[in-house]
Amino acid sequence: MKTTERIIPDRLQSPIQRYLKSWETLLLAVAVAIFIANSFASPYFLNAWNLSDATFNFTEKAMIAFAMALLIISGEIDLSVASMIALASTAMGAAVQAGFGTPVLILVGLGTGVICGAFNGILVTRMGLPSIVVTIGTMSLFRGISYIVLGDQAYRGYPSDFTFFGQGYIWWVISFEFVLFLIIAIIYGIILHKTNFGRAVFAIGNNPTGALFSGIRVQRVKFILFLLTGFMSGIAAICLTSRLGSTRPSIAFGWELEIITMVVLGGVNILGGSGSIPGVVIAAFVMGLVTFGLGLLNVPGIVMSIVIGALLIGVIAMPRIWKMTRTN
Amino acid sequence: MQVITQDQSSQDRTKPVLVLDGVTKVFPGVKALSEVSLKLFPGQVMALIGENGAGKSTVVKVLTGIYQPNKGDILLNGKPIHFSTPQTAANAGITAIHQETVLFDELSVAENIFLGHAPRSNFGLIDWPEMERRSVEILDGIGANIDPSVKLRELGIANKHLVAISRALSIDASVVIMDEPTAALSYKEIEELYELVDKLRSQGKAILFISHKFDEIFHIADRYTVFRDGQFIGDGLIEDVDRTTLVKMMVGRDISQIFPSRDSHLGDEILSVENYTHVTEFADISFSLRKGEILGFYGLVGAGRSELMQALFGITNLFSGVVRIDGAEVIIGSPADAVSNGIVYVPEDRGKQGAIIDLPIFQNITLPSLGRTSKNGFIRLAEEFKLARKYTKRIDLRAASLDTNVENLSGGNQQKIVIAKWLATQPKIIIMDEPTKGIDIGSKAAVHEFMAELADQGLAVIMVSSEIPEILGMSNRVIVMREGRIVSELTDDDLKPETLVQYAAGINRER
Amino acid sequence: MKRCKFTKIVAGLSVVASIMGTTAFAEDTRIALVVKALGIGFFEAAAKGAEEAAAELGGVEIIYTGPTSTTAEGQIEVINSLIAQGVDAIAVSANDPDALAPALKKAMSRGITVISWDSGVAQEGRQMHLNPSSTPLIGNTIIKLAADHMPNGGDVAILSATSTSTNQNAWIDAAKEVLPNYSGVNLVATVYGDDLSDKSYREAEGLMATYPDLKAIIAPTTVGILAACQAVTDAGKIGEINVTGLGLPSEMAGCVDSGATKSFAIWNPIDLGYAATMLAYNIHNGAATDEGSSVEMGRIGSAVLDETGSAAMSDPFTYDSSNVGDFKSIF
Amino acid sequence: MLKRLITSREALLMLIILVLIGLVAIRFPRFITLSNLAGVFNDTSPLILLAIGQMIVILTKCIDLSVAANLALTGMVVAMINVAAPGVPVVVIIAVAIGLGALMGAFNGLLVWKLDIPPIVVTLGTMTIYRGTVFVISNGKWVNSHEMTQAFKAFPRYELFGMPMMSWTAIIAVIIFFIVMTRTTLGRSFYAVGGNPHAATYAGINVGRSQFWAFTISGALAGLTGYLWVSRYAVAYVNVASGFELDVVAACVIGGISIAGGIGSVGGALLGAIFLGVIKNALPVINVSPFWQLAISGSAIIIAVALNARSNKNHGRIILKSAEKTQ
Repeated sequence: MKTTERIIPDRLQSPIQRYLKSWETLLLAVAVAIFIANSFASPYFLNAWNLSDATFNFTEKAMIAFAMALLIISGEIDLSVASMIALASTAMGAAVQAGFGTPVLILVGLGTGVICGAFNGILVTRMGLPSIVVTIGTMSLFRGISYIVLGDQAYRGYPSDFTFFGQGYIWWVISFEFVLFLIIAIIYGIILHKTNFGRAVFAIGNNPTGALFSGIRVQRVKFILFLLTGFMSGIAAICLTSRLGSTRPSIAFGWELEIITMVVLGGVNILGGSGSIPGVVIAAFVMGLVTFGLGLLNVPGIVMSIVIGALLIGVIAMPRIWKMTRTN
Repeated sequence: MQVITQDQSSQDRTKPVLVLDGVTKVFPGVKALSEVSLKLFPGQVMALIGENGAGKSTVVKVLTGIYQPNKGDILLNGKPIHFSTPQTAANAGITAIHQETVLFDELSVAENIFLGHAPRSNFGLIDWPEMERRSVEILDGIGANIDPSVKLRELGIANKHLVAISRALSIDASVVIMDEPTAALSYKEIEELYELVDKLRSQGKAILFISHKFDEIFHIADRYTVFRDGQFIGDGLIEDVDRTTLVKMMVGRDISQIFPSRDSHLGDEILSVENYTHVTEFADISFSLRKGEILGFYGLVGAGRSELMQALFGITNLFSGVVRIDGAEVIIGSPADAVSNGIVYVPEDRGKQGAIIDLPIFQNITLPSLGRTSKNGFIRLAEEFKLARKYTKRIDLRAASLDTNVENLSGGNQQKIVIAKWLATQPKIIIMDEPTKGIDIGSKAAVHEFMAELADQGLAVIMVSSEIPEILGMSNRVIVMREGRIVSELTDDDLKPETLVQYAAGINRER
Repeated sequence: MKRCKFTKIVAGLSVVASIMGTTAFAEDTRIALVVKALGIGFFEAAAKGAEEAAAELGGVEIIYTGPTSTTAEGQIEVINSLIAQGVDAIAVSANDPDALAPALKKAMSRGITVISWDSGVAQEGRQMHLNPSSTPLIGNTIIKLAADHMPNGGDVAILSATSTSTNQNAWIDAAKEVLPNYSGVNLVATVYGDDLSDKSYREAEGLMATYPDLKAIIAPTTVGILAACQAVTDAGKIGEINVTGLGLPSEMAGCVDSGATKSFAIWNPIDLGYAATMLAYNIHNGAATDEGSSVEMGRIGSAVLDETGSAAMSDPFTYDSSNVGDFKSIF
Repeated sequence: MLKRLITSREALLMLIILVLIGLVAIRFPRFITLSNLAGVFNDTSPLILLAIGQMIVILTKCIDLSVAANLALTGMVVAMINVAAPGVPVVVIIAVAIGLGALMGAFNGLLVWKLDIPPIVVTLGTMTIYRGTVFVISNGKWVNSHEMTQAFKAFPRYELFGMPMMSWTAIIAVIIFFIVMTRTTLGRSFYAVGGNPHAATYAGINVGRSQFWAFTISGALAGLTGYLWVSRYAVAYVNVASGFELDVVAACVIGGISIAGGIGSVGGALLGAIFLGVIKNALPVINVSPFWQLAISGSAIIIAVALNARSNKNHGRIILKSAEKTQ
């Protein structure tokens, strides 16, 4: 193979060019538009305290959404996240009844999440079952256990220092939850975009067989992703339980679909292989802004969900329609 | 099956039954076919020849109604016809045995044969008994003894292929297209296929036979047409042409299929495998490999060669037996273990197993070497590009940029990426499974040359191949496998095509 | 590029926020009536009452709102947006007494008057709670309604709303307490229909299958009583099983006509909404909420607060074939 | 032939259901009376109808999460029609329900077919849109029993040969779709599309169009169920059948329908639905707290999918066996 020296350039497009054409930019434009529309629509919108309150509508969901984004990029899905919150919260409630303090509660919450995640992970990676079905099953199972434990009862009486996680403020209007959300966003951004692990996630999502044949421990990576999702559900359970100050089996009901919507809106390909954490962050803000803005106008939640649903289909359909009309 | 009488077909011999005239097919960014012409005559086998990307498969898809041409005419018996769907093509009497096994595992054999044109009973409902009866008829006609009511997934590869052929025959066709029909067949099955082609020819059907293999073409075809880069290059009678001319037409320059000459300086033993056994796939495999050696594995399709290699690479791990590398016993439970022990594997199925085609070139190359380009698990892009640049240069890759997705490359360049990916891990042993399957002649020679170069540098190479010239041209030593076992090990003077085939087919038994 | 845009907006935002943060907007007193879920007849009627009170008071704007399904999280989001709008008072019928408390505490800390009505909130999460009626009285009434029509005693079962409904649970406990006073009345089961028609219907069917000797189903919820009535009618057991409990005359008229329900009780939801609004208005304007203090409820009278800060509005009123026709067009 | 029947998934599931019913009967003999079993079947009818539609969608490698919302919207629309125009005969109401449901299903199908948006995203979106639309058109108000006409409410209850029309509708749907799925080109194309979309294209089947029809059928069945549900329970409101889509998917999974497409049958969907129906009805009867129901059905799904995966497992190539035979 002695041919003339040929230099292949590293890139044709600079990263900046690429960003400008990206999904995130489109989404950011949508977010800004919604922000501006909101500030015109309601006089109460541009208020620091109100905006701070608004973040609570999405921070807990977004924390899970980051782990879910990685899971979906790897080609799997976890529908049991909301049920893991319920079970973790129930476990924490039981710990309170047993007289444990805040540090133990946190361990119990995180531990329950991790155990649930491991259970999903084993079923999917060891037994080779499709994750969508497995987690439809565990979704019923985990919440079902909460119902068996709690029935029509509630756990309450959380220690007063426990309330900090869901109700505390770090500085001025900056809540603990919001700061946690930002830190987690940065951590996940780094994991996905800047580490070997993240690269493996993308490879697996694009072609699991190819990744395996490239020497990546596919099942181990997927198992870790299920663990992470469980862990994040544990964190969300701590925040939510602290914010509500009580545990009922119906806690966080229906969140799984909102979380997946957030992830997909953030530009993560539901079929796996592509997506970004900045996209999910912006999507979280978009959903939070829509909900909060419409809430200020006293629009019922279900009407907001129409907007979110239409947004979900619209932002995915628009580029495709545009492409279709251009090629024709 | 429809039988057309001999005199009827001989009448039409000189008049083409199907003509493509100036057909152009454009995809976004690619002109797959550019004003090509093709004539099919009744009772004759037309070989369509061309390298990968020449447009052969596109022609098949145009003829079977899967693609609609942008320009040009299709004439059936002299009349222009438009195939808007696969259904209209079938109705016009054009049927195809496709390159890929396009069958349905979960459906019954009968349904696989008749899907889309099943016999109907009253109320337009599918008539299952009639469908099974006619399936038996067709299967018997090609000498296949298959129960039409079983699910396809219960059949072996060879029988599946017979079902695919039966499906093509179930349509009362005047034109039969065979798109690389022998690719997945063993020696014996290929012979049977030839008989079938002869039979169809004698029935007066026009046959379009697409193949890479010159032996086949000269054995079976009456005429040839050559495409290159989506353009028509020439056609004529097979008897008027020789191999060199055809190759020249195909690649546009002179290429002799000469394998690189090598001086074999074999080093120490690097790999030894003892009594390697898998529950269902292979048993009692023992062999050794030396540095600088190219060890060929020959056998029929389904002899268990790929399965053995994938077990060595840690994909499957139900085995007993011992593997030693440099004399030390190793346990390989996953590909990751294999790579860290210096064994790498270039798989047969490039698109699915070899490369991750939706990721850019540099990421494919660095994927198994991330441990070296990164720091504490954090990616360092500059290091990655450095590594990718080094190895793409070494394999002489042709690509627009290292950031291009592998998907956009030709088969040959994709294969080069897979090889580069493994070289970057600095392996001791490289296993290549059908390394030149489905890549163009130019790239083929490059891969061969490169393989020789690697061996000369002291790398140990295992090459699985079903192409006898390649096996003979490249290997220092050849192991022949049959039905999951090693039946023979051949060197030097024993390395003759006949011997290989005899061992592989079980005609001559050793051990 | 995009980051720069974002920081600009954030900067601009905080400036605007600091200017606008303390500005009051409305001259009207704005009272939010937060219900368990929108669309339920009972609450629609309560909203009517609230409007009536607003008209009477003048200068009061009613924001009738709530989640679309009976969840605590949904109510919290609604309450957060009400806090953001800086309403003057919130009167809430809670889906969960504890989960709402932190959000409502926050509302109170921002100077919003908070009361609960119908279904209460934990004491620290509100200034007062208005019970539609006294809990023991309701508990007694629902058992009595069943007992009146089973002179020889027999099995009865309770079909409740969600297992977390504060008021339903309290009434059921009260009912159980007075049970010994009704000899022969035997409570065999308590099931939950979650205030969903179909689930309530199935639970009622399950009761009938499990307890063949069942004489009465008591449903202290308007959704449950309707569903149970439908289930009994469909099973052809009118006359055998009497469905009773709490229902709205407009919805129950058919059941009474068919005989599936002999009698049922309810307080006037219009009055309840009216009273809640009056209370919220008066407390917002400085009425005391200590134990024993009395707050005016307009035409209803005045509410006297007990040691838990609760007060009762009125007695439940019983409807049967003789009077249901007169009320079915009202609520 | 007999062997194949006995080892089939459907037969196994049937056996499990019979054992389950038997166990319940030990604790509570009245459970196996004909009238009670008929009642269980009647209760399960909506699930059966929806499971058939979902099965077809899953066969084509898609999923339809919007069925419950479709049901709620259709139910509300027909209920409102009934209130606004009490004179409209039930036949017309049913036709409107099926038509409207099919329209919503077709909308899903079009997005999947023409825009190539993944089905889970499409139906996640339309699920919230359809459900929200119920709120918008009804303004959140309930349509209650007393507002509906007798004729409107009577249809699902009308008894023919001792069984209500609700049950008959499910039975008829099972028969019709059994024929459609085994004996028509459309039915077989669903299997082909899900089993091997690539090959289906070569066999002249338009993959997208088949998926479109699958969604349309699923939608039509959801619409029909919408009317039946609203008239049977005599109430229409926003949250009718909320969360039911997961029960429907669960029924399909338990019934052996492969989420990867191409494998499944009407019988499987029927039995999967009945399995869930029996559990739902049996728990209160044998005095197990209803709070156990969720965990039990969750476990059933996990066990079912594990069993299915086991029976479908690719055993790899058997190369050696033939070698041993020839020796």
